[in-house]
Amino acid sequence: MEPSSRHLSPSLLTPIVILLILACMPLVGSRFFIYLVSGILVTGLLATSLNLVLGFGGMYQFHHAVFYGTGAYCTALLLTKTSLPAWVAFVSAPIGAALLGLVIGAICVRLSKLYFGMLQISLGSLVWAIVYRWYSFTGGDDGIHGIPLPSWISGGKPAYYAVLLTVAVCFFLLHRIVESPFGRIFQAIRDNPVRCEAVGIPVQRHQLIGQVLAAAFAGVAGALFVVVEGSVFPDMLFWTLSLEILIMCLLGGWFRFWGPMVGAAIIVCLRTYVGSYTEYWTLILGVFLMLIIFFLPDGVLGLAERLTRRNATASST
Amino acid sequence: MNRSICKVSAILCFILMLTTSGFAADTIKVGLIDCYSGPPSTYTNDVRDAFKLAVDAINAKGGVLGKKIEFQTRDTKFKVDLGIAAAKELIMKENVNLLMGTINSAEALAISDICKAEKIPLLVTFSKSEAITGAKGHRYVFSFTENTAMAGKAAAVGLSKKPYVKYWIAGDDYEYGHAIGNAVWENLQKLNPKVELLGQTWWKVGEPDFTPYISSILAAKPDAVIVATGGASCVPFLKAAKATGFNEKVPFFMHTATELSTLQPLGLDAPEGVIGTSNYFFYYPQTPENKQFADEFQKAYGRPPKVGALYGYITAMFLKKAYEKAGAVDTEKFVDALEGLSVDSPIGPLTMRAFDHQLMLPMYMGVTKKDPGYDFLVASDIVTIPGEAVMPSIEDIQKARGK
Amino acid sequence: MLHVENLQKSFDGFMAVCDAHLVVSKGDIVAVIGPNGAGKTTLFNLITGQIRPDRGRVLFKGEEITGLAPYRICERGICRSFQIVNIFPRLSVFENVQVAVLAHQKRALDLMKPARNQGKTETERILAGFDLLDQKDRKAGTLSHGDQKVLEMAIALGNEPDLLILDEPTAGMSPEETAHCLALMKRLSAETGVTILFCEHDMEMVFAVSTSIMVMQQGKTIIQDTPQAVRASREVQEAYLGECPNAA
Amino acid sequence: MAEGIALQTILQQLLVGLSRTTILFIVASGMSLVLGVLRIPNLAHGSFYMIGAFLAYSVSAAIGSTMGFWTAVLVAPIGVALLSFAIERGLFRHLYDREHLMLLLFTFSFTLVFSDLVKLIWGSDYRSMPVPEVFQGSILVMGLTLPLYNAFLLAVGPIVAIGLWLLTQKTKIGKIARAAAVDREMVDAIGINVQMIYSVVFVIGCFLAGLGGALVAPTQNITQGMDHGIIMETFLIVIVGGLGNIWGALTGALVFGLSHAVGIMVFPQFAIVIPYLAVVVILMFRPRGLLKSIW
Repeated sequence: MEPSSRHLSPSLLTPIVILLILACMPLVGSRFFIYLVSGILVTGLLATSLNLVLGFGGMYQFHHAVFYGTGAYCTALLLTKTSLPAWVAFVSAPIGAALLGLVIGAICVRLSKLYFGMLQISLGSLVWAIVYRWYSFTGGDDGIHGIPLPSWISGGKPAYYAVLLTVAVCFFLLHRIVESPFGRIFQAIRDNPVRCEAVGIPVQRHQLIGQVLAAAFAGVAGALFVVVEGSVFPDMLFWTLSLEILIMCLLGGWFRFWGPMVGAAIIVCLRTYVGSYTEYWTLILGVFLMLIIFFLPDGVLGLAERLTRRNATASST
Repeated sequence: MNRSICKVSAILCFILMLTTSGFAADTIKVGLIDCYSGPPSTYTNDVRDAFKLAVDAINAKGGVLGKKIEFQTRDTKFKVDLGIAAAKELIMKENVNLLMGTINSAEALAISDICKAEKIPLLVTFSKSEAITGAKGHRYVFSFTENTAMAGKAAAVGLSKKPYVKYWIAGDDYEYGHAIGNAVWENLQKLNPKVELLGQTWWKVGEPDFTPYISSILAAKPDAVIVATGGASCVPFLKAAKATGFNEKVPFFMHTATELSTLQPLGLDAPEGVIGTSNYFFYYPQTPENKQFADEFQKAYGRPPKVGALYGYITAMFLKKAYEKAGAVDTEKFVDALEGLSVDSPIGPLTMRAFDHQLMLPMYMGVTKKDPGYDFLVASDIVTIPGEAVMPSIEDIQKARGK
Repeated sequence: MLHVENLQKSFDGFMAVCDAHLVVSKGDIVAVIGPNGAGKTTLFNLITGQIRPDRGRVLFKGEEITGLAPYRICERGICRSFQIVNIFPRLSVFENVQVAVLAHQKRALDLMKPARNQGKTETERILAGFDLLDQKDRKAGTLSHGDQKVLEMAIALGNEPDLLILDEPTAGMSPEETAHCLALMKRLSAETGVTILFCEHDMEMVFAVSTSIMVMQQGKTIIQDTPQAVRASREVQEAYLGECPNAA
Repeated sequence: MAEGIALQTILQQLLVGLSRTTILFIVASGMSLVLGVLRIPNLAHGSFYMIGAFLAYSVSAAIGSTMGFWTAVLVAPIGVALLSFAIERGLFRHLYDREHLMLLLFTFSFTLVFSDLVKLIWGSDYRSMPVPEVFQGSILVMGLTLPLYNAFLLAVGPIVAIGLWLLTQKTKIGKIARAAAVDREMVDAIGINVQMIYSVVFVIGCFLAGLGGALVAPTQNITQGMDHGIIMETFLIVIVGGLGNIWGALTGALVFGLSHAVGIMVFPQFAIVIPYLAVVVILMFRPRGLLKSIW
């Protein structure tokens, strides 16, 4: 396979094959395995939505989890507090998250790099503080659990298929966006915002649209979390979760579309596997992150690509 | 293209390898989920250690029905989401026979929901919200600790004798805080209609600094304060009370204030004259069983047993006797056997009420006082309120469950 | 086409541009020359909106564009290349020019259609014009300095501008690259009729290609006239060329 | 309930709020210094604060109360400074030319590692450090009762502020550090060992975090969760005050501490929301913070 110079985006065939493997997995996997893989898919979607603005947009998205939490809480509150049909609650998640993305984005997008990230953390923390302390409405520190899910998606397998379908659609859309003119110009802004402005692109408006899109997809991930877990917690809005997702993008390789998905799979598996043997999971995650930063700057996929390129050139010379 | 497939299948089989169980085969598998980091661990460590003490003794004598009892612990860091994740993992991956644990009431309720769906018994050892066996009670949840309703009734009995009229309620803004606050207030109003509520303050769980809250309560000049704090804030609140002289200015009641696990970390720095209710003192009642249990625990862990130790120990006793009565390691038979079962414990015989699966524990009400014999404060002029007197009535529970 | 009237800009008291005048008519090739620090780049930044002027006006095709955002000015048809190479290093050469083409065709907000073949024909036409077509898929960051300067001009052309502003296009280029660039500018002006405004240090090139020359010193416009008149004028010699040995 | 509170109690609340501001200021000025000069948002700053508190606890428990307190307030920050020096020399040094994001994530990895290390070393159960006798009880200030220890804190705050101001404005290292903040390559080019400047600034910043931790130890319980909470507050204070600006950190701490104290009194349930609200409102109008940041 001739190593194409552009970053490796697999043809349409590979994702379809992977989709088939995942689709027939529940027939053979144990219940816990299904629950785990649906958790990975949700986290993967969240990490890839972050990567839209982080890896491809070059924006320091320090508090992406606030959109994830907002989407989850929109769905949870509508399902528990109102008698609206379930699909309204699920659709409200991306819309609510996108609205929040618009508001926070409009304020933050005037700034660049470090300032953008720090301002976003403070705005996000305000949302966290409100949800965390509004005991009567959001259940405060206890969160909301035992959320009544409609029968067709409650339970291990149906939830898994609902998640798989939605995540597949979202990945398809995200891939199209990244490969679309919007995505191409988004990457140009990442490389050189001044030049983009000079070439006739309203950079701030473009970045704002990027923020709204990423927030909407994070909102979908939030709704899927409610489908899988049946409960929501204020910790979903806390900044430490945002940085954990950032780690997933870094681990997978943030200049590749499938990087965050790989990163999410590895981190979720590690957390579950290590978590059952020792209480000191955060210590291991910390050391693991240090090793990645030192020895694996462009992530697992970057490494994989370097290896394949090295043995590809080796075999072709 | 083939490289992407081998990447994904590598990850999938890595996950598959993950689902192997951590338990040895053919044992009674117990999953203990609790918070072992931060302030609550002063209580939960005792539950785990006493449970281990009892389980080792049982296994030494051949286990139950020929099977050894084995348990794994999970640390939830007082967070509900980690609690739920641990419960799901233990049930689905380790397929435990029963779950035990958790001090955080909200966690207990969340895990109770899961156990109801998965038909796995949950033995609650420390969270005290009355909803656990009351409004949200179901066939598979059993509580081995008193709950807020019982504490409320006991406190109301004690406080109604006091001359205070204007009260203030302050506490942790989470499930337990609100449950204990309401329980004490409702029962107090029934016993003494003259009482009047000036206002309430709710701070976030694990609030580091209480001084500003205390000064704002003092400003309202109440006769007495009902402090509804849970495991995370009992000790820090008493510390702030001593620093600001809160206990000299205004008498206050706090459930579990007189307990060793709350007073020991503060040593002689704890405030005196605080009214508190508790389930267990290793120095009261002076019965031989209590002394033997206290010495055994002291010998094993080098520290006197606290209230958590009582809960851990009696849970193991009930577990053993219920399985023996059931005759097989079968969940349905185990649940039926446990209902109405009674076991003799370091503080006398205790029975599990069949209707709502709530253990009928006696309550000791006392006031904190310095004692030359110990380097921590102890409870003095203790009044024992028998278990039956504090249990919520069956009608209350049926009303709460909306039958 | 472009009128600049007594533009002024100072940074913390330092008068970078204090009284600049410039007139560029359609189809011209106008050069702005002057010693280092005369304010040439600042003047260009003021015209294309990177910096806002303190005083003065900029009119393009009769419409005032002073202080507009750079992307609005570019939409009106003024495009520029930068003195220090300012391209998209991580994108390929094709993608670099394609970004400008997409922006010009207002396709920036199209979310769905794959961008691979969007604006392919225009981009390849421009690349062919600058004979960069063979390096189409190479990452822009890996090009040589000369090629990057050429790519810089190609990107500016992506917007099919009416007025092309080049900030020292041949800086850091070898002699034959400079000659190549000279020929390119001539061909562009002849074929597409695009008006070019550029600043340069290479006197030989300036007098060879430009139809009008504006001389600046300490932020002031000294003279704007045809090359012959500028070469002959007294003030320019003292201010800029020093004692010119073969004063005509 | 709000209108019943006399002016006297409002002043009382503000006074209590002020003493908390001192702690916030000391920790925030350390973060602002590191952020201003090295341009790294040091997320591990909270962990150094927590380690400072735990070290102070161990020292005061070992030596006894009055003397113990003073040695603790001295030894704990120095211990933290040594730890930060080792980390900076050993690991941070190789990363300075990397992207901001890598450095930020690297400091986050320390937050993760330290939170568990502290649990390993000091165990998970409860720690409390007694207030030294000399500061027990409270004094009357203009008719308001102010715990003596809070008064001590109110005195420490300005001392640290002036000390820092002298360090950055008057000493040679301070001047070079401010120059390095604006243009690192230029300072490098004229032959100054920027690496040394960076490690000095980093160590001072962490010293302040450790000092903040040691001073707060007697007032509240010392647990693992301290680092996550304080990080958010210091981040906000530094942004509001202006990056790298010492007086900015002071104004930010005042804004945060006072709005928190008022919040408790007026709207106790949403007490922690009000400081965030105040910060966000300020940032909307002055995204770069109230005072000028040094870069």
